[in-house]
Amino acid sequence: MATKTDVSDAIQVPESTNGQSNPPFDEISVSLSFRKYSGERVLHTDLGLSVQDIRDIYRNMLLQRRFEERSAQMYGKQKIAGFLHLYIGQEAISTGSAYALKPGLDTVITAYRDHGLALAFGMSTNECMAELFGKVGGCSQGKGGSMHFFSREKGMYGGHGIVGAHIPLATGIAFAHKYRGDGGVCVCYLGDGAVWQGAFHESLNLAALYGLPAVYVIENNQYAMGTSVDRAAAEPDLFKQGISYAMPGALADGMDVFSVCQAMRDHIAMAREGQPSLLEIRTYRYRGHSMSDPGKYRTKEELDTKKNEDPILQLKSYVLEYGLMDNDELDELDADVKAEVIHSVTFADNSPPPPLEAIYEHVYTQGDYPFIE
Amino acid sequence: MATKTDVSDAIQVPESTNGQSNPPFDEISVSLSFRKYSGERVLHTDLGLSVQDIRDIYRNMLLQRRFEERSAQMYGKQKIAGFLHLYIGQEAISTGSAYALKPGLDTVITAYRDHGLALAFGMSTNECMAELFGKVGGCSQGKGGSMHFFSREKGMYGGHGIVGAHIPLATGIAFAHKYRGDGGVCVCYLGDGAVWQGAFHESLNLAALYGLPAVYVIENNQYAMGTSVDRAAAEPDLFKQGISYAMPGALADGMDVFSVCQAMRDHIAMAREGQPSLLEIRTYRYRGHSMSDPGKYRTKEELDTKKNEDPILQLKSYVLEYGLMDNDELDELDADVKAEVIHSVTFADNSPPPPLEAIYEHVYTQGDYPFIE
Amino acid sequence: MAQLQLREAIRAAMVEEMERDESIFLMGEEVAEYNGAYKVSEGMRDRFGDRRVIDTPISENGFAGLGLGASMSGLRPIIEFMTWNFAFVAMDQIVNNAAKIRYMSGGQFSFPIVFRGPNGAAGQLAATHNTSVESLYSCFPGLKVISISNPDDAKGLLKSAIRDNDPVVFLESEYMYGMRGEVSDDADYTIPIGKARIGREGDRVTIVGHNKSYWRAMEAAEMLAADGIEAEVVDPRTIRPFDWETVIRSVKKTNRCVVVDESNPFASVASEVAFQLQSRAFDWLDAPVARITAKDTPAPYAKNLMAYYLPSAEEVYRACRDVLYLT
Amino acid sequence: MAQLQLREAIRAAMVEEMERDESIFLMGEEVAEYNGAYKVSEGMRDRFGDRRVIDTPISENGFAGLGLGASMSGLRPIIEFMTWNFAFVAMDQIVNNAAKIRYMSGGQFSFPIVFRGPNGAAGQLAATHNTSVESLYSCFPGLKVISISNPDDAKGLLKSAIRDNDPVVFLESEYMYGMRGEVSDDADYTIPIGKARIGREGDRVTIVGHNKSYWRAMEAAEMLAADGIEAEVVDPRTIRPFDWETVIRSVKKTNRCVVVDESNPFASVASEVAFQLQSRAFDWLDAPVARITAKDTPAPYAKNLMAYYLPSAEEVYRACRDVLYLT
Ligand SMILES: Cc1ncc(C[n+]2csc(CCOP(=O)(O)OP(=O)(O)O)c2C)c(N)n1
Ligand SMILES: Cc1ncc(C[n+]2csc(CCOP(=O)(O)OP(=O)(O)O)c2C)c(N)n1
Ligand SMILES: [Mg+2]
Ligand SMILES: [Mg+2]
Repeated sequence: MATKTDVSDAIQVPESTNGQSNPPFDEISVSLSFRKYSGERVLHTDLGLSVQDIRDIYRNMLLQRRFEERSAQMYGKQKIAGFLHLYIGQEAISTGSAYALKPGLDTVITAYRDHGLALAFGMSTNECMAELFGKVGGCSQGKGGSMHFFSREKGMYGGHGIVGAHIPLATGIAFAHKYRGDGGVCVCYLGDGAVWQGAFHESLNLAALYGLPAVYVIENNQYAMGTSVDRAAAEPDLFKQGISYAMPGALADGMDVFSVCQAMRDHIAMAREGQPSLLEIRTYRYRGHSMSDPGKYRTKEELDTKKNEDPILQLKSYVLEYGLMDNDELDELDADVKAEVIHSVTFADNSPPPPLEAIYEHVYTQGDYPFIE
Repeated sequence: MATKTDVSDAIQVPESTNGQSNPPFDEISVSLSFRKYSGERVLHTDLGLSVQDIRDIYRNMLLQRRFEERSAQMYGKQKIAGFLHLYIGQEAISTGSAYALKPGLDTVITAYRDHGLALAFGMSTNECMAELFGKVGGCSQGKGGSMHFFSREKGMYGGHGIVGAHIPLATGIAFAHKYRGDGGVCVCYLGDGAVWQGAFHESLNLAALYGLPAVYVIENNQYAMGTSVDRAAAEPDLFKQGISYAMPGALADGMDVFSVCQAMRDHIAMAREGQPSLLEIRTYRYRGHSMSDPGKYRTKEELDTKKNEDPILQLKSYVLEYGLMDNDELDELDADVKAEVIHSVTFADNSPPPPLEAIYEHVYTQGDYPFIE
Repeated sequence: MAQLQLREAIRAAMVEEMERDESIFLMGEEVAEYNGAYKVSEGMRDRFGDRRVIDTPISENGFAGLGLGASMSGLRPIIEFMTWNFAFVAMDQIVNNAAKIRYMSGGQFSFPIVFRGPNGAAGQLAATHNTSVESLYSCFPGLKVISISNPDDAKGLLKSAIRDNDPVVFLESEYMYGMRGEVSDDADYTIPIGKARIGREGDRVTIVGHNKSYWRAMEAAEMLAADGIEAEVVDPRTIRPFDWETVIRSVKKTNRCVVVDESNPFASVASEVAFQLQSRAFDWLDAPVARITAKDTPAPYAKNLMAYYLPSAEEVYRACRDVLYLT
Repeated sequence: MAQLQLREAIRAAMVEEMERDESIFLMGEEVAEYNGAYKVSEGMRDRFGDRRVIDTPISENGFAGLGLGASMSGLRPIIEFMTWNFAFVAMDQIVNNAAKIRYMSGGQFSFPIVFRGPNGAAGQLAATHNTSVESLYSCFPGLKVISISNPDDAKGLLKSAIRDNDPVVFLESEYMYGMRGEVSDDADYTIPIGKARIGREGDRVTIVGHNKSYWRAMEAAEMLAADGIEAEVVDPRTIRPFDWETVIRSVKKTNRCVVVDESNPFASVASEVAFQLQSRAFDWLDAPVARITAKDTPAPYAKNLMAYYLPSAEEVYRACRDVLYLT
């Protein structure tokens, strides 16, 4: 398959300024190869997924979608405040990953666009919705909000609001897996915009140098706020970033859950052997960056084209094509998801706000804060 | 010529975990080529250098050497305090560069190991020695010391003590050249250790994105304090770092002034056309990192081998071989350099220390500091 | 005079100065095509083009340093941080390079640069997005720090900051971008850096507050007025250099002082005001200098906690009554 | 008790704790093969191996964050900064991640980590290599900040810091690494975080000083003693949480206070001490709290300027006489 970088895109350099006939230099040639995972090449049976697995996968992706649609509505009703960054369009990545990791052992960490990952990794709609509502029943007890979903129990090391700042944390979580020898892997999700933070560069070098069980996943949804990848990246093929750290790089299709799952499995397997890697997954976010962004930086055509690749619709077609579920089953599942989401809204509504004294809780492990002064 | 990275060092990745016979991915192949500048391939005439130029080059390299030997002695006498990082062994880089840049137009900036560059770019031994002595006659009026030689007049934007922190400055100086359209180029020298600061990554991307007239020169002297390159860099071929920014990368021989000069000319020419680049120059520092470092992290054999490649001795052999100077001329030049350095010590000794009121000078451009309160 | 939003006043200052001086450019995340995350730079790219209004990747350390390098070369960059919370990754560039290179070079290189963006609380955004940075930068000699509370000051002080030859940290506020006010439209309207403004005259207690805290001070003064107590409200406007003279003069009249400061309390601007007052007006103080700051915790997300976290007019009012021994 | 250099006391604390608890590791630039830039970790790599004593590239932001991630996972990292000047590039990790994630996660993740290294002036190294950072970190709730002045405190407090479940900023001093003193060799010798130490008792004036400044305070107290004036010297040892009780008790006895602080003055620890004293001991203060700090400039290189830059015992002595109205 021909790709932009298929054969050779050696950077052009001008002729030497030297007047000699023989150039005053030798050439050092380097050939590299990267994998490009295509969903079209993978069936669910290739991945060892049962029909029940596919149902669960479909349900989970739909759950993320409906949860976020509902939270957007609740934002409109001012039940939710602050920033609300929706993951809609990217669900194949969170769910596809969940089917590649070992629950209870492996760990994940991401940026602020974290609802999808949280729901894919087993956090409940209740605790997530309550967190958005800023209630004690929230996963972070109402202290974190949309950008800061955490669950120690599920190995979800958080959503993080400072772009790039969680990448070193991921490196340290992977370090801890290795130090303990527990066999676990840490997957670090980051946006295409986060690549341009120095923290990315420092972390990848450290991970490669120490042979840490980490997978760095760039969720390339084409934009960082209003900035498209080619306006931020001198080299828009982000999977090539690994070269600087002698780290394998690969590309997967984020609109196809099988592509994601296959690529993640390979990369997690590498990580488990002590080889960290970089995986670029190309995806798209259908909504604005946050609730206040009208998304004027892209054309309607672009959006429409991408909507045709909707990972949920794609999986639905697959499911129907291979007869894994029929329309009735799909409708039932839809209703079930809807009910769960509505229930989470009720739960969040009924959960009390934190008491004012809670403001001093969780600052320190030490219990007597504010310290007696 | 065979080099370590000659043909292909594609990173090894394990077999896919997928059970299919056909792999679930395509291969994206990328071939890259880098120049490796060898001094052996270049004669001074190829570079258009006259015999007088060669004398000047030789003298300048020797001047750096003797200046630093003397300053080490003065450090022992406690005329100089703080850190003193000697450039001894790296002189071909500073001098070779000086013959590639346009004086009065192009600009340079470096880290704290800055004496060599200062002397190569026309700063006087007097102002440099006086700075080391902390006297008003110093290039920075005694405020900066060894790590902070500056000369606006010579386009020397300073020695800088925080590792990596001057790389963004270089990017901005290059930005200013472009913004003004003055045709100038900024050369940023940095150590092999500075590559692992996030500032490096951010700067190179910005320079490539904006097409800035910058050359980033890694003076790879094999060590960052006691840490050898392979203990700090997951990918020790530092010239490959450019790939992440679609930036040409090349390698030059820092023990050979002609190799440096040729490579710098090519890269500066690129920069002048708006193509920034990365040039790794392999060199060696003969002394410890600073005066307090006994350098135990390397063997005597290694040091001896490298001393055989001494850039000054190499040039001396060349000069004799091609009959550009005879031994008498070389001796004379030696004496002349020695006299200049001794004179600078006298100058520095006689220059007064700054008056105490000077402590409040240069904090702000505003004259009345400490502001009347 | 024109009625402008605070964001428009900031924009007007930038536009007027950029028209005047070709060496000024604006750089930051989303400042150009997107017209600014908070629409401060709306229309500026259309007006000045890509050469002078420049979008960046999310590389604060890189582009803060780029700005500094450009300013060393004699350009006059305006660097926008989307918010000051994101400048911690660029802190080294600001406190080491901006603040110290002029000194280390014996005065050879200057840094005519403005770093600007919103500072402090911005709503239910949780802990990393609500930091107040004024004390952190003000302790570095070499920097100037301005924090504005209204459109007119914003314009006059930003113009001064842009014209100044030293690096200026310019602190705005998301909350206040939409605030309207009368703004001078004199193209040479500048407000001197380092001069406080008396927002309201009074003789019983001095309230010092900058940025949003100024408005808490004014509200408290209203409440006190209802009790028949006239408070004097001082907006320092510049934090470094601080206009001690004006504050001390006021306290020598009122003999009491309450400082409102949205920062966490320890080693804050409020601490420094207390130090200076007890040092220079010791015999005039009839009560200790009091301070109302954010609670000494990270900023929480939940609505009720966040409201409790920030200084309120009610707290300021009570502190004023306390120092008047009216409780 | 053993006679140890300060560097040895720090090493002893690390070694003993690492023997006790396998989850502790040491990471930083040159800590392993090179045995430490200042030889603090000498021999530790030989003792614990590469797994637990780990050299890093010059990537402070990266490895500070790596340490934080490891501590979130339950390990107990000790992260050495070669000096605190180099931690500005890692400031975001410390003030956003270390200080705030526990809060934002509703207490789910803790950060049992120590960031340590020398702070403040270290000789003729010029402006970027002489910064005092205590006030910068102390204003962040979520962090604890310790600054030590002698080998015994270094050992006892570092052991407490390593055992503490919250992130600790631990400030040492290049100048003092060679200082010798008696150090407890009890393997469980810890000094509680947040407790000041009275270095010398007296009743005429209280001098507060931490780290090197403590020694300037003690020298000044000697000079005052020669005048027949007994000064009380308090070493706070912990900056956050600060032991206000001890300082206030002392000042209620002496009625006067001079703070010695090597930082630049604005919004420094000295400012905070003044705020607290005038707030909590207003009626006991017979004179304003005075402070002797570094000059309000970047640190210069020249020997004479650098000597002038730093607080001197002579200045402290004169300030004490001033607050005693003996001038
Ligand atoms: C250091 C930092 N700079 C700027 C921001 C403001 N900001 C928040 S999200 C964002 C865009 C990030 O884009 P990307 O990494 O592609 O993630 P996406 O939103 O596409 O998921 C920006 C600039 C921030 N939070 N942190
Ligand atoms: C950010 C930062 N971290 C650490 C240091 C301490 N330090 C000074 S020089 C140095 C080694 C730098 O090595 P390299 O970049 O290879 O330059 P070289 O000394 O070889 O010229 C280190 C770690 C520093 N000055 N700044
Ligand atoms: Mg994106
Ligand atoms: Mg080196």
